Amino acid sequence: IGEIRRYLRDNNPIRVSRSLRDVAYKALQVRDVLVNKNSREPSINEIASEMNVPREEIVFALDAIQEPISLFEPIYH
Amino acid sequence: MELLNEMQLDFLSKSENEAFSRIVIAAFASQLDPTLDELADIKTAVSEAVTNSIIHGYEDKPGIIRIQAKLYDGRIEIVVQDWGKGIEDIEKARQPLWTSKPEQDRSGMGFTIMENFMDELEVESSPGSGTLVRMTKNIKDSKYSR
Amino acid sequence: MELLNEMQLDFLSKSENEAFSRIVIAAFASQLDPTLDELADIKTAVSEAVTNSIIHGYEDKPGIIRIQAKLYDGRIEIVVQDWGKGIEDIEKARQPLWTSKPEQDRSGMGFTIMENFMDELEVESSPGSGTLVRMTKNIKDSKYSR
Ligand SMILES: Nc1ncnc2c1ncn2[C@@H]1O[C@H](COP(=O)(O)OP(=O)(O)O)[C@@H](O)[C@H]1O
Ligand SMILES: Nc1ncnc2c1ncn2[C@@H]1O[C@H](COP(=O)(O)OP(=O)(O)O)[C@@H](O)[C@H]1O
Ligand SMILES: [Mg+2]
Ligand SMILES: [Mg+2]
Repeated sequence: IGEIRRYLRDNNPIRVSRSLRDVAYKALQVRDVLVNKNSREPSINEIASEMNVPREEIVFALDAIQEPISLFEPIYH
Repeated sequence: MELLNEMQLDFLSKSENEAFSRIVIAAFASQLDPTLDELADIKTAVSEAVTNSIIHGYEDKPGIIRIQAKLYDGRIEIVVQDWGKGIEDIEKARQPLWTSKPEQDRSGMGFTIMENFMDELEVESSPGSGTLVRMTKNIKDSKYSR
Repeated sequence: MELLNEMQLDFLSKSENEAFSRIVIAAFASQLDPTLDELADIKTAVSEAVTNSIIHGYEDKPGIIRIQAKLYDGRIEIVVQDWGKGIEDIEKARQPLWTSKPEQDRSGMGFTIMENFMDELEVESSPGSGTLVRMTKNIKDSKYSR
């Protein structure tokens, strides 16, 4: 049974959610690199061109790892 | 001010469409080349408005929610509209911590969040005919592109 | 078959909206939990239809493009519509390699791609009133969620 499970898993085509998370974490890494390099927040186009991924894809991906926002954060924003 | 681009999205008042509408507005706003922080602000504000339409406007019953967005140089204008219940007293509704559904653990901070995350907020509403929320955000160093 | 969700998006026939419309349809289709390959097929097919509306329907002049999408259990139905020039001979237009703009380096493969990447394709069009493309794709092991 273990073998069958592994077989099924290995043949399980990649679901969107996993690939989105990969892109999103990469984007956040690239953002950190660019912040350190330029000492300012990069724009979405700067991140996109660094990653060679359309900016809309990055936007889509980032939503997949969006953390629940604290409802009281904005007061101190 | 020159209108650079515009779009309109209609979708059903289902909770799974909250994430969908957030992605749509972020993808559209990204044409102004914002930072990730600016994008997150826009998504959060739109999320709050859409959640309000689902929970308060239609009270979890089926209905249509419309998002319109317009891009200008350095500025995005977003309208979120429903044809649901409407708001009796808009001024009271906009106050921090005020909610009509305390029993549902609502925080009453939705309008306050929209106001703080965006640069302008207008609310038009009347009981029985629905609610329209218009929000504007300035995008620093914006470059409309592609 | 039970309708699980639906949406409608109107946008301008600008080339920068092609990437936008691709993400909108991807975000909506992802509610059916497709594989990456299935999602890529859908995005490519919608891209071809939207490009056709921009280039052939409106010939790069301003116009409105509408995308409607409906989710069913294991199936997505997508309509891409314009109110542009329309198509004289639909059968000829659908043939592989046929293009009315060979001078513009069009490949004539748009409809062939839509047909191959999706499970069903219908084209309604008449000169002067516009074009409507209806596409359906089955999603294996689909789980409507979120
Ligand atoms: N779209 C809407 N339709 C009807 N009532 C609304 C709508 N949006 C907001 N309201 C009213 O305004 C109040 C305050 O909204 P908000 O600040 O988002 O707080 P909360 O959603 O936590 O109650 C709500 O409790 C509700 O009574
Ligand atoms: N939305 C549309 N409006 C008008 N004509 C269209 C439209 N879509 C397709 N056509 C016609 O059908 C032809 C074939 O389309 P397609 O297979 O996508 O090839 P291509 O776009 O490379 O020409 C086009 O050359 C055009 O004449
Ligand atoms: Mg609220
Ligand atoms: Mg084509």
